[in-house]
Amino acid sequence: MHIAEGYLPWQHAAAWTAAAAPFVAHGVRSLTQAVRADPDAKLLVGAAGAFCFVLSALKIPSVSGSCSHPTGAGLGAVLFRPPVMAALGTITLLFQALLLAHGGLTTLGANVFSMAVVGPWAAYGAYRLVRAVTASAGEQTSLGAAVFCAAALGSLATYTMTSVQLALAFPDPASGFPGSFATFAGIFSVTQVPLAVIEGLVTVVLVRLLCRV
Amino acid sequence: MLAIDAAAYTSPWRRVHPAAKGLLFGGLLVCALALPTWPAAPLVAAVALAAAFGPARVSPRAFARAAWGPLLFILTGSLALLVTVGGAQGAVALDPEGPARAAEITGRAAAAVCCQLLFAFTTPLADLLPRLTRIGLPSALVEVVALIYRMLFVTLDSARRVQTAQAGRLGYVDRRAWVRSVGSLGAALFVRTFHRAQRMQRGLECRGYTGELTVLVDELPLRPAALIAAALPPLLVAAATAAYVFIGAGP
Amino acid sequence: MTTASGGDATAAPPAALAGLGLSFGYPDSAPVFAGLDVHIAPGEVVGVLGPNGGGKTTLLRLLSGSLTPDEGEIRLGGEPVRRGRRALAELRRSVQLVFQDPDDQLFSASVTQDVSFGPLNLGLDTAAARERVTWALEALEITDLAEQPTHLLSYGQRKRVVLAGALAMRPSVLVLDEPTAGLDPEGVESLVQTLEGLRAAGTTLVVSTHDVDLAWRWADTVLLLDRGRLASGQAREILADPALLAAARLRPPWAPAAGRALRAAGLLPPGTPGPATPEEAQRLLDEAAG
Amino acid sequence: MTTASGGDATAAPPAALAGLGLSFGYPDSAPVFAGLDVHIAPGEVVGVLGPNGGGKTTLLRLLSGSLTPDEGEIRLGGEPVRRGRRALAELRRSVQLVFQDPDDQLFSASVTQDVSFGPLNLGLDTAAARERVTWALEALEITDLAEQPTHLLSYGQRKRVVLAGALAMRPSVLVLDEPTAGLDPEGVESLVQTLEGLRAAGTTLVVSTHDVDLAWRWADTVLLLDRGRLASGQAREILADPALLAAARLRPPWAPAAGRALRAAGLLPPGTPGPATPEEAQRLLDEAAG
Repeated sequence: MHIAEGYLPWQHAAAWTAAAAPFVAHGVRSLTQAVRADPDAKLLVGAAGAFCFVLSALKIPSVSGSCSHPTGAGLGAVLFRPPVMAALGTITLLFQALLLAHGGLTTLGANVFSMAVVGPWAAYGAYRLVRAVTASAGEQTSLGAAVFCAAALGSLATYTMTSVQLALAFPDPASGFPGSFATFAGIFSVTQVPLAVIEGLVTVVLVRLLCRV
Repeated sequence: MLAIDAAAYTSPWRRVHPAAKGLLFGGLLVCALALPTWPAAPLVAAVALAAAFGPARVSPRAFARAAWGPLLFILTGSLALLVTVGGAQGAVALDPEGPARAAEITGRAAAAVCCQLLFAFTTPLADLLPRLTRIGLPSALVEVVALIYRMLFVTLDSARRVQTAQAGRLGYVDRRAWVRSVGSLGAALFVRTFHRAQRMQRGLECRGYTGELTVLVDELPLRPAALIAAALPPLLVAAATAAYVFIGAGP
Repeated sequence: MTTASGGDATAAPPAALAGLGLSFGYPDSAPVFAGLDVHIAPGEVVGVLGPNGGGKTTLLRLLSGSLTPDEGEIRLGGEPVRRGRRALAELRRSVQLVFQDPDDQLFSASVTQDVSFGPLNLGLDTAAARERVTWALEALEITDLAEQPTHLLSYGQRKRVVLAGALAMRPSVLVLDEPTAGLDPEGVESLVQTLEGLRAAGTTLVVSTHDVDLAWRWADTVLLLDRGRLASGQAREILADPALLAAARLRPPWAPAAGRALRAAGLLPPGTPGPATPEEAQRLLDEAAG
Repeated sequence: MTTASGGDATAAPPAALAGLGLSFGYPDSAPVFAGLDVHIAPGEVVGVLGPNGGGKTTLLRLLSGSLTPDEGEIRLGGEPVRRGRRALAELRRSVQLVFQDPDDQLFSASVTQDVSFGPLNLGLDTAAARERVTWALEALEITDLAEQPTHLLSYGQRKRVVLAGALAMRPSVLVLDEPTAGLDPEGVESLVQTLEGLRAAGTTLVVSTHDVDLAWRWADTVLLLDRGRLASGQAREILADPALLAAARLRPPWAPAAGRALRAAGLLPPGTPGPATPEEAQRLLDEAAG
């Protein structure tokens, strides 16, 4: 769920850009350090970035027969860790804005904050937590549960954060932020909640297959 | 392979320096965002569309297809602006101010999307990305971004072929099959993309790769005339808006 | 003239698969076909030949339901395929498309898992799906690969696994895009023999190829394609016509020239078909010399 | 016997490129070669033939410095290539390897940028590198593609861009892995002509292929490889020896059989080389008939 170009007032767009900047800067720094330390890593990072973009361009079934795209936040966080995802996610979002018109350039900061920062961190947190809790349940079960929670929660956290951003920009005239948040979250939950479940299931299939390679 | 991208390479504005296009698009975007939505947004949209369909010769069909996604988001989001929650009238009620607010935000965002598409449809990323070092981005980052740009097409191509193969074996026949197919597609792409990177590494080593992906960037003249021409439309929009507001606030 | 023989094919037995008046174009580019007719008789091997970009792959994808024609219709066993999900699913099941690059079709970790993908999508239960897998692996003579991870297989083995995956759908028509590309001569020979076995068991084969010599000795009928149909008919007639081949930007096969030379040398009676392979030609010459 | 001709090649002019006593194996698998000798004379077209898995690609990678032999040495222009970065870099520059799949070597979305990569790594300045790019694109006849993005090019065009990238290094030897795979007959012909132009300008070509008919009409010498060298020598001698070819699990080419048949028919004087293409054979027959 990308916030379109021009949808946020410019003050909000600037504020979210500032909020995302330290995460992205940290991610870019660790990425460039890794690449400088090992030049061979450059192509692998390229592969990871291309994979993230294509993953987020895949169609997954949504309610009412329409199709939507996975965020990839959960998978990316588990495979590449959240700091790297902040950088790769930003690059992916930039390409989405320029190649697919998904999300805008002035709203890039806001979208990065929800999709490349909050989503991956929430997913990573859920992954570690579930892994710790289910450590005794056997590797297959533990990994499956953790990956499902990571992907589903990563997707939900992204959508919740986007609703927060919209609610802050357009508070309800009567009840302010809470009312507006409820409205935005309510409208988007129709598609986003089933989507989060499906993304969780898809990611479990994906990670199970990767583990067997 | 991607409609906007393919159109950008055949744009008559391709040989215009990205900085000039950036100035035009950025200037219009600032007008749309910073000036009063009425009348700035319609003016910006009109100028952007005129530029796109006029001198930049963007196909209206391709433009409409690309604009559909963001417009859908804008319209869905604006539904939320029509209602108010927890006010005097009860839990959920229509906001009497809502339509005006929704119209304002929809207009502003639609104008901004036109600017974004104007830029995207006229500026190929192969011309833009290598120049990002000139605005101070580290060259290692720019090289990685350019690599991602190249590799995403190769990966996208495999994704499409794998998907066609899966569909041939009824992999998208119902939702259960769909989940299994997308999951295995993602896993296959992951493995394949990294193998591809390893082979590409070998290929580059044959050509003397030592860690730097230095390439020759085509010279594009940045003519002052082009910059002035690019700055003119945003300035005119700003002036017209100012005149309108001034006259409206007058006697 | 053979170019009109498409019309005859509709007459007697209903075509296993046919396309009538197919028109198709990719978005933002010139149409690939306009009003193309294709008739594929049951149990035939049909060679589809033509230059790159001439529409071979597009035609194979239209016939197998992986693309939908802009105009015209596909007929499966004489019945038109209606628009809609169920009819499309039936077409896709009955007409299995096998791509050139096996990596585009192997997306599971193990051979058994990959081959079972289609049968499971048909709604078969585990036991029935397993039976299909066993049968398909046997038909492709790769039962020993069943437990192998797909990424450790050789190129030729992967091609066979992909074929097994298609065969496990029990299609009536197998559509193969350049099945012999990248295989060495031994691999080509053994694949052709396996496919002949499938044909003997009743599967119709539609095969695109650049190899005119292979088409000469294997295909029953041939379709020459270069942005529209150039000619179709008996393989040995079409491929012996240098003008037609030149129009399709193809080189002639060696076999007819060798046959002519052998007949000129009196080593073959006039009217006999020439040798299909260089080995056969050499043997004839050796016999005459010895 | 031709199998011993490797020894002669060392005699007169120093080989453009040679491998002496090459042994190589991938980790955890049987060795691919043990003590293989290869001699490539300057200005030749060398065809490398053999079954899949026979070590063609491995040999090409060893010769071009993309793999290091476990034992034995590579000689470039008669001089042994020492171990170490600088010597290896010199080998890699002089012997350019072009892979079968162009997408494995195109890392840039812009043709000009991609081709300029090698020259810039040689330390050339911008002007000199630009000159190299222009020259390489001209040599491959793709000057019109300079401004195209690589992802919108056809397969054949991408193959040419990769070749231009290799040529821009001004190598003395071009090593091509299956350069004609996936091309249609017209594409093969035009690529062979372009490569002939490079050879005429002094570049030695080492080409792996499955196409024995192409090797017959194009290669000067041939190396038969099946986990070790089976034979090497003049293409027209090796490829006319059915026993040798069978040992390398290859089929014979058509041309020698057709030549024999034409000589038997009295349409070619004895001792003349046969026709290289089916078109030529047909022309001879037409002349005799007309």
